[in-house]
Amino acid sequence: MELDVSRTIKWIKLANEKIQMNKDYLTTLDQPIGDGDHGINMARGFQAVVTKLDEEDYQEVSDVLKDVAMTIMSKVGGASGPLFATVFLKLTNALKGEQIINQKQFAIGLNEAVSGLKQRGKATEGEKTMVDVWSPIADLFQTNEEVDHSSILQTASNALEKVKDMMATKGRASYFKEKSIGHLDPGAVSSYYIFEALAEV
Amino acid sequence: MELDVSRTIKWIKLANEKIQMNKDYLTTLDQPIGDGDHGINMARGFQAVVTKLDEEDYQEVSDVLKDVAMTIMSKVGGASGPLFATVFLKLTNALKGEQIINQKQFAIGLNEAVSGLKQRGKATEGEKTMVDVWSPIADLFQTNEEVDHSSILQTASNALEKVKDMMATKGRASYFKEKSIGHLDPGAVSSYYIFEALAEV
Amino acid sequence: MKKIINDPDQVVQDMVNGYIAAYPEKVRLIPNTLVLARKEAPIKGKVGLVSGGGSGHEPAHAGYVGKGMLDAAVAGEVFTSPTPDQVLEAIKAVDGGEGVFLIIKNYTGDVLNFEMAAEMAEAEGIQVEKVIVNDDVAVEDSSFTTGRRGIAGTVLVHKIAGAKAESGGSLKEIKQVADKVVANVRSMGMALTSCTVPAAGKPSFTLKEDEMEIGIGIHGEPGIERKPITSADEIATELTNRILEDIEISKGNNIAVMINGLGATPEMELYIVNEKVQGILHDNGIHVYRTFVGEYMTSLEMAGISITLLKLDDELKTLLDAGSEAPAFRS
Amino acid sequence: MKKIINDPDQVVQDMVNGYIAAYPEKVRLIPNTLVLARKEAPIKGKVGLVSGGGSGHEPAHAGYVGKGMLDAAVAGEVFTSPTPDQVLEAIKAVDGGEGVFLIIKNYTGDVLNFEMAAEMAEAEGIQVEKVIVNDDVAVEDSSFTTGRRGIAGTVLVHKIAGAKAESGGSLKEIKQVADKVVANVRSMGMALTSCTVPAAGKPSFTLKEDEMEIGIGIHGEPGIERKPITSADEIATELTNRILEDIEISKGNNIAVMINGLGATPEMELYIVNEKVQGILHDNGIHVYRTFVGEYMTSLEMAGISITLLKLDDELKTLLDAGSEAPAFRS
Ligand SMILES: Nc1ncnc2c1ncn2[C@@H]1O[C@H](COP(=O)(O)OP(=O)(O)O)[C@@H](O)[C@H]1O
Ligand SMILES: Nc1ncnc2c1ncn2[C@@H]1O[C@H](COP(=O)(O)OP(=O)(O)O)[C@@H](O)[C@H]1O
Ligand SMILES: [Mg+2]
Ligand SMILES: [Mg+2]
Ligand SMILES: [Mg+2]
Ligand SMILES: [Mg+2]
Repeated sequence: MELDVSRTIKWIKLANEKIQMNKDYLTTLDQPIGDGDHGINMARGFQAVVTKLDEEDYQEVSDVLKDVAMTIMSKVGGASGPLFATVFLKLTNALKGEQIINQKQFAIGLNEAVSGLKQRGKATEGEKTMVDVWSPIADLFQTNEEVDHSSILQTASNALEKVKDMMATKGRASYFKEKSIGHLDPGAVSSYYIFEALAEV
Repeated sequence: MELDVSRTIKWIKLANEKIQMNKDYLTTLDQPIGDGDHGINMARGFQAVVTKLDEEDYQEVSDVLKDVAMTIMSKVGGASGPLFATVFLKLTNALKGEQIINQKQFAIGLNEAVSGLKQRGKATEGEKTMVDVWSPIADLFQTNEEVDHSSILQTASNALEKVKDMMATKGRASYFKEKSIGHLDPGAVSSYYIFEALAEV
Repeated sequence: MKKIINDPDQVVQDMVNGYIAAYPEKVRLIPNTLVLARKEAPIKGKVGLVSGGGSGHEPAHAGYVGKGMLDAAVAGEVFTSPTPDQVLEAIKAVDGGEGVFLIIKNYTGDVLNFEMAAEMAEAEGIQVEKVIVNDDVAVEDSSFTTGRRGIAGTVLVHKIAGAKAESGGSLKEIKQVADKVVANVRSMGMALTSCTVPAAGKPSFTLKEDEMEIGIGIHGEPGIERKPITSADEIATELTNRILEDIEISKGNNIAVMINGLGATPEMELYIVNEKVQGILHDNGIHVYRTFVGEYMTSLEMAGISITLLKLDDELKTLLDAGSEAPAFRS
Repeated sequence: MKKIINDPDQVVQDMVNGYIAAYPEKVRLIPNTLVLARKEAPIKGKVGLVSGGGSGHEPAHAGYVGKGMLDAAVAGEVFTSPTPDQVLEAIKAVDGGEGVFLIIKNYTGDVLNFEMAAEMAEAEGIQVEKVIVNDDVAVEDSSFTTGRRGIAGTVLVHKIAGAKAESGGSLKEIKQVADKVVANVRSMGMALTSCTVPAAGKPSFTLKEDEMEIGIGIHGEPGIERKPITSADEIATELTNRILEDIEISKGNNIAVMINGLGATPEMELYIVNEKVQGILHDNGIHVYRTFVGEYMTSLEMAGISITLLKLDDELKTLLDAGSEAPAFRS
């Protein structure tokens, strides 16, 4: 797996398409154990991201990721806004200066992103949040020399499967305690779309 | 037709029974062209009337009617409260001093009642109000030596029939102008029950 | 019917008790009535102000009892004018020797019950004057019919007459200024949903998911026209224009604007409507002196709004701005 | 979805515009933001107070901007915490050199966005302090989880911290008194109906005709327990007792009571609930110093209520009574 500017832009645009397509679904997921705005937040934010990417010319992958991060930060809001902004900002910083990102570099970036995410949200694995998708994916890249598309998909969907059975202890879903078990976490699902898009570009 | 104290009390109690039985119906009639409280108002007021009548011993018909009037005045509210209070107060005054009311006396009383009602409400015949039941009944007593029960019933139900086709120009129903045509007037219907009760005692 | 109540037949009594419990230092209950009066009433040398009507319009009318506004409010049953004996008790409770002024909304029931009470009070030697508010332009103004209804504009009559009374105005002066407000205030409302009188248990009417009622009153009575829901801007335009057709408000005139929620309308929507109303007024060169946005005269849990415009002169401006300590209208 | 709006995606912008149009002499809009600030902010020598959160809670938060309360309010999208750049703009707009105090409700989103803004502001040399309000006893107070939510009690934090700031309190003193309020305020809510986020177009959850949710938040999230509707007295008792189990309020203590409507609840019902709450407190020998009944922190058009109790000492009493000119909290 390798990322250059154009492939990074394609990745984010495809992620946006998936989010727009699943906007209502993400909102529906946020209704029983949240406040019913996740799809709206993500759709608004990623639309703005794509608009921004179309306006600029990029030399470096990290420049793309920085605009992704900053646009998410100022357009998404809620809990997911600063958290997604944090992961993309950490990726940006880890990948700065490189024209083409190889898998090893991306693995390091993801690792940093997950640490930043966990620190920002004071959450760890198993608390039924987006961490439970980002963390296994980071592990996948960390522990495999050659990550192919199907393994990304496989890991992401396994992660979602597990998230469903977790009891939330962070975010809004934590208010529902045991009742959160059996529900998907909306931020985990939108994270899944991001990696599904990565697998497909 | 003759009225003594006991028959007057029976009349009012029977009217109350009919109003209680038709409370929801009267309220329903008040919904499309009014504010949906007429049944509630009348049921509350006439229940209080009966409670009052049960507490007192009466020597004269006019004493009964006075308590009916005063209780209606303080318990019904809305437009119908002062208007029904007025008719019973006018009846009271007209029949004062008599042990037994004969038809002629009752006719005079009704006449006074209708004048008072029209004056109080600034309404006349044909404006789709309770006047359109009270007035034909007063006429019936005025113009016939011997008023029997079926003629009261007949007159009252003919009056209701006509009320339906009138356009309201007084009371809340007047806000609906042409749209009030085709609806029964709730105060006319409760007036009908009062005369139906009179016909049955 | 979903309501947070105990007994449908006791809602007014329970509410009045809860109101007294909230402001024990400001209001008192006249024993054996549903009349709430200012704690310090009757105030010697001041004209007493009494308003009231059916319940279900909260904060009207008790919320307007307080220094600078009403001296007493009479609560009838839900949407039902209070009875004359109750109004009489209110009049007696606030008469400080200078007479009592009644603010009445133009409904047959309110007019009859308040007028009968006024006659009784006069028989007891209390001087009484009154104003009948009829600000609703949805209804035709005709002397052959009941005429226009009194709706949210009534609150501005409370405010201005109240300020006049507080400043020591005589019964005659209060009557004059109240008449001036009535001559210059116009309102119109609309609704997205109906409401349910607790004792009735079912809604007064029903609207389809895409329908609204234009020209709604404040008693759950249907409006003048039922049609498909339009945008906030179109609704604001329709109501404002209907008002401006009814009353001459010229370029350069000063007015007060009230955007009133009917009960279930999110305040967000009131401000969205306000933006458009202010835009229309601005485009007409009309100067908005003050704006009031909130729930002032409601219809239980009805979703909807009314718009009120009041043309101001210097006297009305001063009285509108005067202090009020009524819980529902602080200024 | 029945709403009086123009475009579901523009409701917050339209509302903010309508708000400014209503009180042009009191508030101003920080250009290119959804931040409303006191006209005269920044005020030299005074600590600036900033609050905010998702929209849909009106009159929170803009309604509390005014002399004696907030200096600025940040409006997020409906039920969505505002972004850090917006909060930063608010901080910058109200910093009069003595620092800025942030009042944050305890939601992951609000905490993260406000904290990031605070970090940015500090990087620009502005001193920032904050309080995190978590008054909702329906949620467990645990350091392993997100913990309790901030709901209507936040309004009393605005009021008291605002009075402290207005009286010239330092950032540290404001922080102290705000912490004291948070330590002594508890709330709990319930709902009869859900609400609809305009951009979502359908209700967040649905309740059957005979059901209610106990322990509801203010974002249309379902509550803690769903059960058959009981009477106003039983609801008042359940919520009040849950609060009294959570915080020690002893015989003779002075408290403030807030009965808050969630949006569609007729004010009548709030007073009915108030009567019972006051009765319970009275029976426990607790002295109610002040009562607030109305819509203070809503959830769009949700029908329901919350009850808030705040234990008072002399300092809190004085600050609670201090003057406020915020449109939604006049005293
Ligand atoms: N502390 C946290 N750490 C990581 N992710 C979190 C945390 N809290 C919430 N989230 C994620 O945020 C998502 C909710 O996002 P969103 O609905 O946009 O914001 P909000 O909860 O403020 O309405 C959750 O589904 C979860 O994945
Ligand atoms: N001016 C009037 N003259 C005679 N009867 C009237 C007048 N106005 C209203 N009514 C009667 O009162 C009835 C309505 O009574 P009710 O619903 O109890 O009072 P409200 O209209 O105040 O809610 C009408 O159906 C009508 O018969
Ligand atoms: Mg959410
Ligand atoms: Mg009626
Ligand atoms: Mg009525
Ligand atoms: Mg949210």
